[in-house]
Amino acid sequence: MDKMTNAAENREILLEVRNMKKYFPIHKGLFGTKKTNVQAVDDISFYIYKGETLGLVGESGCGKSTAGRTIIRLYDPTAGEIIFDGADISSMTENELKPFRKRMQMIFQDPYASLNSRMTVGDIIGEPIDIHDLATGEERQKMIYDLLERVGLSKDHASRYPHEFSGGQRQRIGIARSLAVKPDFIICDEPISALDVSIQAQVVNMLEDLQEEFGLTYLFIAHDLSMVKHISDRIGVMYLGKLVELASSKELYEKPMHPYTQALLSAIPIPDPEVTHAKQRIVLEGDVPSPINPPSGCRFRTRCQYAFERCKIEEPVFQDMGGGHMVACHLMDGDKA
Amino acid sequence: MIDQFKTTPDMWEPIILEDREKDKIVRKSLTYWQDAWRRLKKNHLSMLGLGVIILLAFAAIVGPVLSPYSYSDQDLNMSNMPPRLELHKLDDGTFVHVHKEYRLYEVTENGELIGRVQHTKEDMVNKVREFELNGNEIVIDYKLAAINKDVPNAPKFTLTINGQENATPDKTVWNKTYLFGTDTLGRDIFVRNLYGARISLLIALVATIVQFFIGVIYGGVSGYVGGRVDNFMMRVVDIVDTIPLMLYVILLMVVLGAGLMTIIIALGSVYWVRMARLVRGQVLSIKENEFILAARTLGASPWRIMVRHLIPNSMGAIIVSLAMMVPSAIFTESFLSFIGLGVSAPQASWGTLASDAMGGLRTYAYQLFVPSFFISMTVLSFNFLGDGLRDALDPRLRK
Amino acid sequence: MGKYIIRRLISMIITLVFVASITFFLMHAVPGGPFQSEKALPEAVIQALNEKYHLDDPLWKQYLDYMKGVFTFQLGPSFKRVGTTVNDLIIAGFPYSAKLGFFATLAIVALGIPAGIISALKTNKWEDYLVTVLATLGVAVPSFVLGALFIYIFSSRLGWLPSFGLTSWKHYIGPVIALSGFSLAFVARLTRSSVLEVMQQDYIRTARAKGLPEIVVIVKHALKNALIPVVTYLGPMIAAMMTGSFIVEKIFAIPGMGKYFVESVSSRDYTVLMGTTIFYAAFSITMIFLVDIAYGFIDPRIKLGD
Amino acid sequence: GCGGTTEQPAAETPAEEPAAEKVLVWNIGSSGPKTIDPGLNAASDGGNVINNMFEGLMREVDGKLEPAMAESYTVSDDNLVYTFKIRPDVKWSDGQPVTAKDFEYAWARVLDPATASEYSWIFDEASVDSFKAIDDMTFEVTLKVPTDYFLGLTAFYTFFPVREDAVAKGADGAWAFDPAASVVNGPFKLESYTQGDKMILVKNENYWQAEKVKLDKIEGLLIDDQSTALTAYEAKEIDIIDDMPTAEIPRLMAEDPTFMVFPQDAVYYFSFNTKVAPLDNVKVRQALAYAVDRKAIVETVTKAGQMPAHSMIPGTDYDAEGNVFNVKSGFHGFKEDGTADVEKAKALLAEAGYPDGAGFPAFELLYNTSEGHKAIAEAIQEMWKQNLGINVTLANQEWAVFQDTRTNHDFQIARGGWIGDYSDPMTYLGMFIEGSPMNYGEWVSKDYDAAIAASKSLTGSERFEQLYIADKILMEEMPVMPVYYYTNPVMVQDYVTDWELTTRSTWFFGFADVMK
Amino acid sequence: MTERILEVKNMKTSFHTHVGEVQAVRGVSFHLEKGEALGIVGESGSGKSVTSMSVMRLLQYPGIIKEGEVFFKGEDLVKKSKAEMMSVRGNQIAMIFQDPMTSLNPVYTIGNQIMEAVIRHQKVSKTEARERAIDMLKLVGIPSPETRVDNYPHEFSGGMRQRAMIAIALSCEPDLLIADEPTTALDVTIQAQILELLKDLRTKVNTSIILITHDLGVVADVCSRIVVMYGGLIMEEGRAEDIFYEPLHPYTMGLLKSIPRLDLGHKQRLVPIPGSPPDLIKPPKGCPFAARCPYAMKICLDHQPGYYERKPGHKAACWLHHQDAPTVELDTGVRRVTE
Ligand SMILES: Nc1ncnc2c1ncn2[C@@H]1O[C@H](COP(=O)(O)OP(=O)(O)OP(=O)(O)O)[C@@H](O)[C@H]1O
Ligand SMILES: Nc1ncnc2c1ncn2[C@@H]1O[C@H](COP(=O)(O)OP(=O)(O)OP(=O)(O)O)[C@@H](O)[C@H]1O
Ligand SMILES: [Mg+2]
Ligand SMILES: [Mg+2]
Repeated sequence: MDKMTNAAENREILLEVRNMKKYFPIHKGLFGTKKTNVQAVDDISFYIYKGETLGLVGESGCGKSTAGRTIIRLYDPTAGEIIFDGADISSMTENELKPFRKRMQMIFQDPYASLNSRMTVGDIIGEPIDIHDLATGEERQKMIYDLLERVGLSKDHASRYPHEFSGGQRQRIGIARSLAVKPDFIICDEPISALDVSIQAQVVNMLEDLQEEFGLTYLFIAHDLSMVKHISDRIGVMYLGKLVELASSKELYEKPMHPYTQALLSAIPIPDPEVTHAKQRIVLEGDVPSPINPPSGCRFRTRCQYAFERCKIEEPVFQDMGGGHMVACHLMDGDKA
Repeated sequence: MIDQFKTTPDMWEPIILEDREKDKIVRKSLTYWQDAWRRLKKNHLSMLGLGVIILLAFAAIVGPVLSPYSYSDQDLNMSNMPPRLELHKLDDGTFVHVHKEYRLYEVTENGELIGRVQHTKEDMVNKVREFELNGNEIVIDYKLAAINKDVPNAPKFTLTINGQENATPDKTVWNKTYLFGTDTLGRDIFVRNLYGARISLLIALVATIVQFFIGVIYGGVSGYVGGRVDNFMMRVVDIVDTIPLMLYVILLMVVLGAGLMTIIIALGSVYWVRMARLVRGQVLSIKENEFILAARTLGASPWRIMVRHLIPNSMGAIIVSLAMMVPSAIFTESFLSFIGLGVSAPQASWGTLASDAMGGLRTYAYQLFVPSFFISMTVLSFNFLGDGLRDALDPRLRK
Repeated sequence: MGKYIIRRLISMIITLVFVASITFFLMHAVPGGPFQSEKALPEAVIQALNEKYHLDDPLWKQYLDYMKGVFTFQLGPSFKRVGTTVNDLIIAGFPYSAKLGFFATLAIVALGIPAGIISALKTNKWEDYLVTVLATLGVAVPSFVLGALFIYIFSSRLGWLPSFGLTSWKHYIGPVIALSGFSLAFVARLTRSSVLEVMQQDYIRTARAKGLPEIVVIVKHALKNALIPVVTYLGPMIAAMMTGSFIVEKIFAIPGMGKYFVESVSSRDYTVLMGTTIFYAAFSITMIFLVDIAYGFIDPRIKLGD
Repeated sequence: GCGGTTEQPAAETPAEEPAAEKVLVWNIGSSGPKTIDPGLNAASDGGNVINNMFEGLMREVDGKLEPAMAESYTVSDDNLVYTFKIRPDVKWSDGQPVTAKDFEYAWARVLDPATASEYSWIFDEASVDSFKAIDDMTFEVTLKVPTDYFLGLTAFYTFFPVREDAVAKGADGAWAFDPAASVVNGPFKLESYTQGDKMILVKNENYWQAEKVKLDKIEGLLIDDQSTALTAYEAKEIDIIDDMPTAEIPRLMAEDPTFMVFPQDAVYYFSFNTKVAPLDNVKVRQALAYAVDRKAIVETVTKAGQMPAHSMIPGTDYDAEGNVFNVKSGFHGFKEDGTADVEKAKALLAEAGYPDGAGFPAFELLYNTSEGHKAIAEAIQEMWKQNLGINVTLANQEWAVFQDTRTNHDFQIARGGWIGDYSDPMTYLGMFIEGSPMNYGEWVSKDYDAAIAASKSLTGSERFEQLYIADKILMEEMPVMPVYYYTNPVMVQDYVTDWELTTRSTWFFGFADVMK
Repeated sequence: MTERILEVKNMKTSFHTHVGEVQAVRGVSFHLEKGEALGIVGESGSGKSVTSMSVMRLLQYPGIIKEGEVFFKGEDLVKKSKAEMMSVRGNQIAMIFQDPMTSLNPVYTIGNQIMEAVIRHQKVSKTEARERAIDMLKLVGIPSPETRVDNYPHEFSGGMRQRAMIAIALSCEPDLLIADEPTTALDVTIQAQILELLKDLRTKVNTSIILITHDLGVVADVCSRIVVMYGGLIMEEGRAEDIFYEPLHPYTMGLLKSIPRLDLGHKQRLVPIPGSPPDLIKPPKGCPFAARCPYAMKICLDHQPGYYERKPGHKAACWLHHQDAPTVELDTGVRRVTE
């Protein structure tokens, strides 16, 4: 953090993740004697300032959701610390966590699965209100209606059930629910991917408004790079359970350092038929490695066009390349083979 | 491309956005439970079931009061009277009924029992009984019973009225005095069953409540918490389930004495077990759903997760079990009366009425039929109500 | 998983010890003893009997001796069937009960589950009502009535079937019906309710979208998901059925072991009571264990170990 | 003796193919006798089996006592010493001779406390002082006091011989259930026994009257459900049953000529707890007893031809002169037709201080759980209510608990039933002396006890004089309220002949035949 | 002339719920040539998924097709029996569902769920089917497919589940593939891979594709023709270029405007369409978009516009294109991307 020269250095850190790991055991055989692990998240560290949006992008299955869920303690981390507002929540019991539950929220990636199909939308959104005793009666009703309208649904929807909604509408219900408690920090796990562009714009605007109004902090997981760029102050890029690059969004788009980031940026589809057909993409070659037995050294090396011997042997360090631009790549050491 | 649609210039006036939000009506929003109730009301069969249950409960409370008999009133002369009476007409227009045990009764034409006619003479060897009624000489000769023993529907006796053989009954009418007949001690079966309803319905209610409140919650906690707690809790269930019921019921009886409270305790101590297992199984599977994770991130307490998420989602199995356990509770009560725990005779419950009637199954089937009918009606009603409830509680299913 | 099984086995044994202990002390706490009869026995005889069966030992010693017996599978001599051990009784009776229980279970699974499915697929149509009404009768008519009626109609009135014993296949019909009635109904209703629930799920739509025939959609996709409550119910039920039903065995005069249990309670035949209870408990606990294992196979998301 | 009443003229039955095996299917009627070791048995189901497998010194045929294993016997003049001469040709089923030693062994075994025979006390009742085998053929029994019914008891299973080497083959009577170990001296021997299922007896070729035994085999079924047994009987799957649902009896009586009712030496009664108020008042007890319409009970509740009881002694017991005891003893104030004497009862109750039941304290009638007992209790409850205006609550208990309660005198009125162990009023009257465990109501009467004691040293009519006195005291004081005398309803298919049901209600099929 | 593989005519689909009839699709007609890729875009809740579900006849209770015909290879699917539909589904028309978690059966392995479709339609042995399942997983970019076939859905990440769904749909090489938001949960590299895959299918196997998405970038990449839906109706239909460069309908324009662009400044406000979509229980009499349309006129509120065809194959339902309509200055939202 020594290089931080701008005003940022006085900013308060809301969340810090240190060397967090999350492995899922995979049982083989009837009595599961053979045991292997999916190394979904493998030693990542980062921090988020208060009022900041940290974007998290990466290939599907690289561990973004798992990271998010571990941070919010839906999973117990295999290792590492999660410091939220000064308190290490990584090994707290559910009881101890309760005060934090109001402050941290999560928007789930799979909207339908995360909604109880036996509750009306009104009750779903009302649930956090009830849990934290935020309002009752008329006031509660009003809050629910407000939230519904905020996410572009109507009051009428309050008495319907999740299955009566379209995919995008369900996603909005989930968003409304997580906003209900007025949290400080929201983990948005692909909150807008199921939404059409117009609603996306609405929701993103809303998230930004809230941030402005209440100083909300977001961890924004998405794969829509244009949206991520739009909303994030800084962006982290994950690959196979590891954080490979982290920089301010401007930096990242303008000066992507990690070959994976570069490939990612080149693959963005552009809503313009002519351009998109004309565009040059960096096509990633080779088999996608598996988090069950990730490649040695640099995990990206199997698909990296610049890979060299060292990449195979040594794991690159996640280091600051100046201005808070962190990257984990041997190329950055300047010793290109 | 020319559109045929007739337009007028004023149609093309632009309008201001704000104006258009006006006619938004907000439908009254219903909570899940209100909505479920609304849907339940629409289910005719369920409502019928509910109606029958209420009616039965009402009849049980009020019915006996209106009846001329009480559950204990005996008339040994009127023992085992059937609900339907076959009448033979005498020469002077009075009617008589020949009982299955070859007793003679004087009956009005529309089926009111006047009284038993004592025989004037009896020949046990030749199986003949002679009677006199209002100057009529009546002879019942039941030798045929032995002769036609294995012939279905063959006559079992001959009735001779003033020397005239009266082969077939002149009339078959409903027993007006005892609607569903009488039992061995000449007690009105209908009234006894109405009284029985009080006990049996109460038992059904208790069992249901116990299952619901103890079983569901116990199973829910066990399944939700999981791990060692689950293992411990379920082993307790195993213990409760396998210790012989009869033993501790006897002990309960000795310690607490007979009485309704003891019955309730006895039922309460066992009736939750099956439900606990069922709910636990459901919860184990449901708790892995994402919406439970979502509820956890909202800070929902385990209690809330159980009550608001896990239990509503296990409702199908819970309701089925509740409805299906009703008769078993009713019969368990009759088992408890075997131990001496049940209500004391001559009070009866459907369960004891049914088991008491078992011995006479071949001869007095109606005595078994009546309580069985009541039990079946109750169970059927509970099941239809349960089905409706199940559907009503599953928003995906119905309108 | 392996660890889980070991831990589970240990807890099962502990459970069994608890069952045996609680039953033992309950049994001794309950009034009446094995040597009561209408005609009071002379002191000397009672003493001799007590001595013979070690009932004069202090209770704790009897308890320890008994538990020793349990662990060596020596369940002791019956008090009421002189010269017979509990082991003998179980060995003689269990095969009959188990056979009957097996067929009853088979009937329950083979008829109850399909009936439930049909009822679920034809919700609120006549098929559904038929199943519901039959199921209601199945539970509302207890086995003693069902059995007696069956004998009365088929053996007495029609003379089609024998009325007692268990020697030919014909003998099995009545007892199996009487034995399975309640559970069959229960399983049908449980299946109906679960299948109804599952049929609403999106993955059923996916299965249909694959062009799978409806039967496969139901049996493979819906049923497995609907199976948890059914299996939960079936586990202990199988244990109860295989160890015999007093009522059915009495009505159909079947030499199973179910009757020994009830008889032993009434006659305070301590060893038989203990033996049959422990046997049943062990069976039942094992079945419940198997049910838990089955959960894992049915729904891979269920994790029982911690 | 009342067996064989349906004996059919032999001429009417066509001669059977000699080859056909004759099998009698008989429902033993329990789920299995506790034991069939004569020395250990104490129950009627076992007794029935034993009676067909073993034989005592005497036996009952056609209601008459006749020598069996004994060829003859002599009685000393003081009626104290009985000397039995064993038949020279009697053999055990394995061919060994039956000797007096076997009797000596068997009797000594019963009396040995280590055997824990539940019926060992009957030797006391029979006043047996000592016995010994003088030689192989001579068995001598000495009584303490002259006892008229001793001889009859030698036909009772506890007095049957068993063989030492056989008994040694299986502890606690296990030998008797083991076809390989079982050695018998009666008409049938055990072929197989399946626990809870059936017991198969086959003809014992070594029986001394083997040529008179016509059955080849008896299939003893263990169906304890009355309805099932009846169904099987009606389907002719069973030849003999002796237990059927009460509710079916009227039908059977009318329809089924093979249904028969025999009087049984047994009484149904209620004990009053004489130590608790108001039952400590004789008048109350009498009032209660007289207010019961016993005729109605036997006609509408029990239905199987039972007789209303007016004393504790059933009509099957005779005095020394051959008079029926309970006839000679009179009706003890009960109405002769068995109906209630409401007037008298009311008067007594008023005398006791409860006119029309006013102020009668709450009390409870206890019975052990059974449908039949319940119905009787309910009927009595209603009778007391209507005739006396008093309310009794009913309570039932499971059998073992009930016995415990009764033994602890923890009741007010409790049901009882007693089957005579031998044909003598003593088997009933002996119950009510002070300190008798069967005197549940703790009734004490010095006069009564004296009369009973006196009877013990007397014989013949003198003895019965004392018994009549005791009987009279008992019914005056009314510590028990007799209700009815039991009957024994049986059904025997018409093709079964020459069966025997003894006065002790025990089956004997030694000479029975099946003529299908 | 190319062969017309699918023609939907005036399809209306409703859900009868207790609050009223939800008219999710209110008369939709479109067609699809063999080997063509048609994009359906539109606001969330506009009826895209319901339309596709109706085509497959997979509506769940209480949804019913009230009216309309669906000609697939010349035969009306609406009239087919359940059994006939069974043989159409899977091997002739396959569908990728929008909600990947709930659309996969949680109690069977991914492999099992793919194999099932293969076995059903392609008479192959179990081992072959398994091979094929592994191939399919590999094709959609799942790492170490040999291990992953034996995973259960809950062990997959969101994107992996979606790819599993795709694998199921593609495993039988259908003639028509309906892909409902197939790439929402995928990162751009995988998305690109999947889109390549779809394009390949089209060119190599001549599979026709209906691609439902809101990601205009994706449509732009894959589809030659686009249908824009709003409020259960088709608002505009045309070639991709037409829609992107010369949108006719104000709704389409609004859509284009709300797209965030890489060239947009950070946290510069996005431009959504104001207001909310119509209530389909009581759909507006006139144009469903009227309430949010900046150019709305009186006529729009009361009368539903017909389709006005600007050039062959490009038509829109908007009164602005009526011959009598006044000319209005339109902000089309078209901003060519310059990179
Ligand atoms: N089962 C149902 N009951 C009632 N209404 C329903 C049901 N399913 C869908 N709808 C309604 O139908 C409309 C169209 O839904 P559909 O799923 O087709 O939208 P969509 O265009 O796919 O949207 P998205 O892009 O958000 O998935 C929505 O307004 C929705 O609320
Ligand atoms: N419960 C689980 N059991 C086993 N493996 C799991 C589990 N949950 C996730 N994984 C594995 O962990 C890895 C990371 O999954 P995660 O859901 O975090 O990915 P993601 O980055 O969110 O991907 P996507 O963008 O596709 O949602 C995947 O390989 C996945 O298969
Ligand atoms: Mg994810
Ligand atoms: Mg959709």
